[in-house]
Amino acid sequence: MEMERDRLKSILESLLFAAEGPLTAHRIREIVGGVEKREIEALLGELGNEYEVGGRGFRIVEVAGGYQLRTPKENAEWVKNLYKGRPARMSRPLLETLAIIAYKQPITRAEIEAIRGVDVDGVLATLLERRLVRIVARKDVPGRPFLYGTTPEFLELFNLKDLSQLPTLKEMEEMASLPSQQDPSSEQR
Amino acid sequence: MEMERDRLKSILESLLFAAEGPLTAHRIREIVGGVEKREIEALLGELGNEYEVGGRGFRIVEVAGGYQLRTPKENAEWVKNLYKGRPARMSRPLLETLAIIAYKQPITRAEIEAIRGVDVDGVLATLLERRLVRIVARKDVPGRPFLYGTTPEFLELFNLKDLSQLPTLKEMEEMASLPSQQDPSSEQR
Amino acid sequence: MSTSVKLEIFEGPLDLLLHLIKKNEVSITDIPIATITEQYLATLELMQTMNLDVAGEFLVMAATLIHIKSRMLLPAGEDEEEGDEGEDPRAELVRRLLEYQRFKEAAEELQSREILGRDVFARIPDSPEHNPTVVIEQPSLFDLIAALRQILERFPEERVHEVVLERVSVREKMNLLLDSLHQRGRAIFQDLFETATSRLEVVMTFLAMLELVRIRAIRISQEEGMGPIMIELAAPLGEVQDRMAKEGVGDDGDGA
Repeated sequence: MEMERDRLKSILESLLFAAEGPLTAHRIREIVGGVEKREIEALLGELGNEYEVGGRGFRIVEVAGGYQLRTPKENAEWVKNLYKGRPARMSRPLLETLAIIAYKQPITRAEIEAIRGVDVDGVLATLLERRLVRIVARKDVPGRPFLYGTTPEFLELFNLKDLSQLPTLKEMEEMASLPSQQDPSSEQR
Repeated sequence: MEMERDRLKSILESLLFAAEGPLTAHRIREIVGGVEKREIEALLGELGNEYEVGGRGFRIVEVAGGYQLRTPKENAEWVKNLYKGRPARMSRPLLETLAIIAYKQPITRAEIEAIRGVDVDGVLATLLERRLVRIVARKDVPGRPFLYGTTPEFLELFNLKDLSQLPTLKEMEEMASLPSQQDPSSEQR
Repeated sequence: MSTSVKLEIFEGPLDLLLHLIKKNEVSITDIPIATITEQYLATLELMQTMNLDVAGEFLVMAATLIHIKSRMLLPAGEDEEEGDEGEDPRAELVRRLLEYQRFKEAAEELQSREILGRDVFARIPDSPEHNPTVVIEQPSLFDLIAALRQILERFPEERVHEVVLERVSVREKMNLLLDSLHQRGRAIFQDLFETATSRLEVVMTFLAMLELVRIRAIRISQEEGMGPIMIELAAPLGEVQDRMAKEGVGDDGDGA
């Protein structure tokens, strides 16, 4: 199938844009079909040139044996700012620890570790730093370890009015026992 | 600092390209500094127009309260091939449930089920897992059931700027003309 | 449960009714109830002969249709129900059908939009501080629940070689919990874990509790405000034990 050059360029742009990593000319050829590798390389060269001459916000770079869209160096200063002050991100260990503290507060670090089966030093520090948990008291046992509990910021993050709004065990069971494969109608078709 | 329009456009392109989700004009303004929101919106409009007229491989869409680069629909056929093996299928139960939640939020599971006439356990779990709906609160009735609402991801998925962009529901105009004739004999064939 | 099995094309009784109404080219607001009921029942029968499990909601609707039909046959005025003399017996059904239809149409509208990942694609950027662990932006309550589930999922590793022991123990725990609740009346969730001496035991107690909730032997509730999670028997102990025996849970299988 013969395709117009401009049409092909548009498709190449879309592919480079949406790809998760560098795309080889070979892979592009597989996708568009019926176009010579040499032609693809020529078009990518043209595109890259247009970006550069036009002072656009992307460049085509050859990397790891493939082609990739990237932002030009002269815009780096601004692009960097994108990653500043992003909303709080939560890793799984963080969430799990938070869940344990939320449901079992007040709780000591040793008790959290007994449940999680791994040490939670770093995670706990992060949670404290983000003000999602706090030290609420000391436990009256030898060593008098700290007891941890959640903060108002925790409620805010999860959009809870108060702790009583946490799902009850029953609701938890209802929701957690709903793997999507149990519903034959939801995924197929 | 006064910046050249073309330079600014290049930076806008880079920002949209590198962003992890839709960018609000407000956020862009924070990043570039010293530029009016109105100006940013105008430039984004120009850029979007250039892409469209030039038949480029991206479009600027207004979605979930911000701006985002996306590939145009006419290139979908090719771009799809980049992601072999993970189609984002939306089944009818999923879509119906989502529609009900979108229009009637906040809404409880029982209320959704009353409308659909079938239980929505599995479907709701899938929607929660896909982060298309979320628990927004509890309803102040006995049992304090969860109230569900849509997420920004929902808006992104369906290319909606905000909830007000949902197509208006067909009015229940027929309700006005409910059958009132008490002539059961019209029933007998 | 098999109630989620649906006749492929019909999402539920309302969907089936809309289909029949369309097929017969009649108006939703003036359903020829006899005809539609007949066809509805015929469809259910077909489903059954095809060995499809007819979900409960289909049967409930069948009963509703038959009820409406019988009311339509009554001469006007003899219908005593609810005292709503002037109301068409079909009115409530019509209201439900219209409402369902609206959302069916809305779903189709959604379906026809430019869907991300189907019609249009955005970039999946590799952020500078690329993090290999699963990262969730703006976690929701559901994430919290999922996290807790993951904790529970990790525990079973211990039971690989202790399957029998564990089963016995959970049963044992269920009975212990019931006894304890019988004595105390109500208990605070955390207190029920007080006597646990190992991680395994905590999990067992937790599993036992979930199982008891599942068979509706116990009830879990929360007070207003910052109140603790409270646990209590859902019925008198004897009744609960009968139910457990019937369900085949809680006993050791040898009648002991």
